[in-house]
Amino acid sequence: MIKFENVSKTYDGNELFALKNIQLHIEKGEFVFLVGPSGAGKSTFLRLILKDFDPSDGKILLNEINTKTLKKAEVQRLRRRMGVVFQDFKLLEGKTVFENVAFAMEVLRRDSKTIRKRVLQVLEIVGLDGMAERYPVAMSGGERQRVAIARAIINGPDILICDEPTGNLDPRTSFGIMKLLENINKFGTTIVMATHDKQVVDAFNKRVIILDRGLVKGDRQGGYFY
Amino acid sequence: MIKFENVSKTYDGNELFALKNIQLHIEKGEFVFLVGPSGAGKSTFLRLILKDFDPSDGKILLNEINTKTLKKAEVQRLRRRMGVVFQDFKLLEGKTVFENVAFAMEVLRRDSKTIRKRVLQVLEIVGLDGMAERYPVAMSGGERQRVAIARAIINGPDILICDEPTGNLDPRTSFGIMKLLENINKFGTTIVMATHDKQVVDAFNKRVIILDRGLVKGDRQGGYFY
Amino acid sequence: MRTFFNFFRDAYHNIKRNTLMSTASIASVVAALIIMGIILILAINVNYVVKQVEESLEMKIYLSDNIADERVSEIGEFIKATPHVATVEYLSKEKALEEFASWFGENEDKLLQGYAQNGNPLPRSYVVKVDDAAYLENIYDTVMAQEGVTDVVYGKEYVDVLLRFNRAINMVSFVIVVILSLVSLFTIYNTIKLTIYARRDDVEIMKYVGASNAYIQMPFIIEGSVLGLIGAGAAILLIRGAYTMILGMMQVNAALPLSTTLAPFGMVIYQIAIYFLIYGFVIGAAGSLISVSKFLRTSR
Amino acid sequence: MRTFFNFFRDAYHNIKRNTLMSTASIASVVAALIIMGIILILAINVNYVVKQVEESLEMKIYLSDNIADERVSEIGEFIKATPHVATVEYLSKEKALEEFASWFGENEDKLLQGYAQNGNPLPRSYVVKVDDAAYLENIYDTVMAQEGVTDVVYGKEYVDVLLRFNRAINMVSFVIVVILSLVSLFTIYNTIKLTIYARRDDVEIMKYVGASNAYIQMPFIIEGSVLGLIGAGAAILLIRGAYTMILGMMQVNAALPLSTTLAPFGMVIYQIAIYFLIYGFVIGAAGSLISVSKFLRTSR
Ligand SMILES: Nc1ncnc2c1ncn2[C@@H]1O[C@H](COP(=O)(O)OP(=O)(O)OP(=O)(O)O)[C@@H](O)[C@H]1O
Ligand SMILES: Nc1ncnc2c1ncn2[C@@H]1O[C@H](COP(=O)(O)OP(=O)(O)OP(=O)(O)O)[C@@H](O)[C@H]1O
Ligand SMILES: [Mg+2]
Ligand SMILES: [Mg+2]
Repeated sequence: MIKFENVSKTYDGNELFALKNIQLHIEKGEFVFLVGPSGAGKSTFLRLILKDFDPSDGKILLNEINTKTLKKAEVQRLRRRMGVVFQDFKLLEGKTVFENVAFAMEVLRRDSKTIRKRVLQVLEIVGLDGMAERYPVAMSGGERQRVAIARAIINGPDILICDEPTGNLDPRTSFGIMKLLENINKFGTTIVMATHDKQVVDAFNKRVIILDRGLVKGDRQGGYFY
Repeated sequence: MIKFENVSKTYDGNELFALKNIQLHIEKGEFVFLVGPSGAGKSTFLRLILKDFDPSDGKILLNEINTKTLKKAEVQRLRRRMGVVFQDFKLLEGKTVFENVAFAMEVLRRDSKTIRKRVLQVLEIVGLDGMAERYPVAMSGGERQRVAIARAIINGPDILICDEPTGNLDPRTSFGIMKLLENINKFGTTIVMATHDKQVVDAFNKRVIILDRGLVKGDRQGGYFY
Repeated sequence: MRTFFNFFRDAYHNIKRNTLMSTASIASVVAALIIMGIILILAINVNYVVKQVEESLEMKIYLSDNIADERVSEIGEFIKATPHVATVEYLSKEKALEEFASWFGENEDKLLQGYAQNGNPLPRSYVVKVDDAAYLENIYDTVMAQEGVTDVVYGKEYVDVLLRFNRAINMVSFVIVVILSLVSLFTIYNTIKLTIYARRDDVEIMKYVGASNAYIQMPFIIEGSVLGLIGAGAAILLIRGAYTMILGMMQVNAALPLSTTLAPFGMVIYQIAIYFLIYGFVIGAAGSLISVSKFLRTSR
Repeated sequence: MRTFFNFFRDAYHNIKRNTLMSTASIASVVAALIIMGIILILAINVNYVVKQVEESLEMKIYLSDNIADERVSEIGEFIKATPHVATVEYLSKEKALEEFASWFGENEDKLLQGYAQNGNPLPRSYVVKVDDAAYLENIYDTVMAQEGVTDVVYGKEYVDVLLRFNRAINMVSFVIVVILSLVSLFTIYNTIKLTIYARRDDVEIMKYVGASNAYIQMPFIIEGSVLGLIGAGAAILLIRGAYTMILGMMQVNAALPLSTTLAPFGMVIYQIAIYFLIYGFVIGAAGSLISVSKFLRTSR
């Protein structure tokens, strides 16, 4: 489903490789942890899948389609089938929690009754019941992170990309969220998740890709070995 | 040094208590972990020390002075003797890493040669050597977090307040940063640090204050018991 | 289905939430329209005054004493038939003398006496008014060519200065209108750009969720046009107020002949109002569309 | 020690980095100054033209035929001594008749003949020019009271209209200047507010580090004044360009008498320039100071 073919990425004004010659294949329905030290290239890896930018070299195939060749409208359609939790959350500060989550569904042109029902459901699942009308500024770090998670999962995406989705959560809440993601994964969603959380990686026996300074340093089953 | 006397805090538009009747004393030179679930009131606790806002009820004494009575200029002087790492980093996006760290020293009117030397030193300590001229947007999550840490410690503050300073760092880097903080603490800086990182709390045998829904649920030595 | 209602609700909320941004946008529309309104009203007023002056201009056509009365009427008919001639009045020798003599106070009798003995030296004439001073020279040429016409007098220098003045005013105000329009447009465009810049994160996030360009642009465009309309409304009220105030001041200061020339605008303001609303709407919508589209193109 | 140099370096970097914000601020200063510049130049030009018209006005003072020549010179001296009288010219009976007769084409001889027999009916007169049309009425009253003066003629209606017109123009342009100045000030203030709003995070962060208000304000103030100066410079160049262009257009279109009345501003522009630079500096610095101080007060 997600194929990295000899992918390299360098940023403007930074001669170092954020990623270098990555050769990888993530199957449909897989749950993959992406681990590695700070600055290893994890976020870069995820943003490439999202086509936030194109690789400097090599190509990325999503369902055998080179993402580089996608037109604007196709990128939009692709993203509607993806859910993303960003490392810095990226919430709309001017909208309430409800609106923040709802607008991901509005983009799919769902009717407002369905939207209302589903949003409240999902907010409850991530433990934010009763906070629908709050604005992001009026929330704690972990609460904001959960809004981002709710938005990412609400459309039942084909691919779920999570960048440190539990970085601001206590172990118990983290565990709950991980269970939720595992469940979503069981219903067919492919999940790629960058994390530093040793406890989480150790507890869920999944494929672990280890990045270090832009290189794949390991790719095996279970355990935070970095 | 830091005394909470029956402190309560509610936010506008939120009838729940973020903190309720907190009674606490943190001695000079202590190293305190603040743990608890998401939304427990940890960030609120830290922001009260910083006099980001005043308590709704009760009072906070810093060196026996009620922070509520402080005048603007006194608050400024107080903050210059404090270092803060925010949960969302709060870096100046328009300034380079160097400038971000340097300006905390400029506020103290140090001469530019001293500033230059010291900033580069501190950046090396947090593992960001060679990134001085980068802008925050061009950095990974963990790298930004370390800029924030560098800025917080550069003036050798009396009090160091850290809100999840290792949330975006891999275990190894986290450990390095924790060692650094422990060192700073040994030279007399009082440290109050909110964290979710069980590994960290368990590894460093410090006083642990457990918050839950605005209440102190525990206050003991060592271990992430929440 | 996301309905238009939602977009409007969002626009309403956004305007309320971003008071600063909204005021700034409205302010720049108001500023632009006030400037244009003032220039418009001034230009119309100046043209109005100039027109009045033009219409009061007289041309005198002196006739030879040696032509028959038939020829005199013939020339009268000819003048009447000349284009742009508004009114024609005949002045007989006697009438001319009377008028002329009345200029001299104590010497009037002496003067009339002189003429009674020597014959009236004043010629017959036609007094002509035109509807457009620009044609005076043409008329001069045609009439002068008529047999029996000895002289045509119309204060050529005065008319020339007036026409040039008029042309200069038109040109200067045209240049000013163009410059100020550009200035105001630029200001509005800048303000909208700033407000969208301040919300660039919103746009970015929407793109990440796969929102179509139309979906992203729509709220900005609606918001822009609503702000533009509000600005236009405010400008209309302000201009009306200022206009009324100026009229009031003029009536207090003196019974000016000018105050009457301003009056008809009590009506014109309603015509201006419609253009203003259209302008506000278009500039708001188009400004937002251009800014946000540009932003969409340049960002990923 | 943080030196002033650092502040300027920061201002320079900020201006370069925030191109959008900087352009917007500069643009609104330019807009304001262009508007004021145009109004200023227009007002000065109108006054200039009105002055010229006023100075060309003539007042005729007719003298009785029954007074001695000594009295005539006496009156002449008196007129010369009257305030605001610029020039006085004596017109003898013969000269008056000559001038008068020259108005009649083919009947000139007949006319002169008539007078030769009946005595010259035209009175002696003084032709007076004044330096300010507003005093014509005063002068009329004083001179009219002199013995031997039969009549004083100066186109009262014409002068009245002119004076009222002048007063109206002054009043209208004063109102317009006030309105437009407020509009421009508001725009500039808004723009600066927007740019500071866009950097509110910076201010917040600086406060967390314990920066003093002065430290926080300084870069904004320096930046604001630099932007104001740049804007003023741009406005000066633009107005000079436009002015030159208009002069050029006028010379192409026709040898206008007006183009000469515009000329002196080639000099005046340098005076305007100084005021503009001061204005840009002050408005930029003060606008920034007010906005950022307000922001500092309202935020924690
Ligand atoms: N926009 C950019 N311009 C230049 N360099 C960049 C940019 N973004 C990231 N980098 C660099 O690329 C490298 C990889 O960054 P990336 O964000 O992928 O790391 P990461 O694995 O997500 O780290 P973390 O765990 O700290 O979030 C880092 O060294 C970073 O400094
Ligand atoms: N500005 C605000 N307005 C209203 N409620 C707020 C505001 N800030 C925080 N809260 C609420 O106060 C409670 C405590 O927030 P706080 O940020 O202190 O939690 P925290 O312990 O830091 O959580 P986390 O670990 O998720 O960062 C939360 O329930 C939060 O929703
Ligand atoms: Mg990252
Ligand atoms: Mg927190």
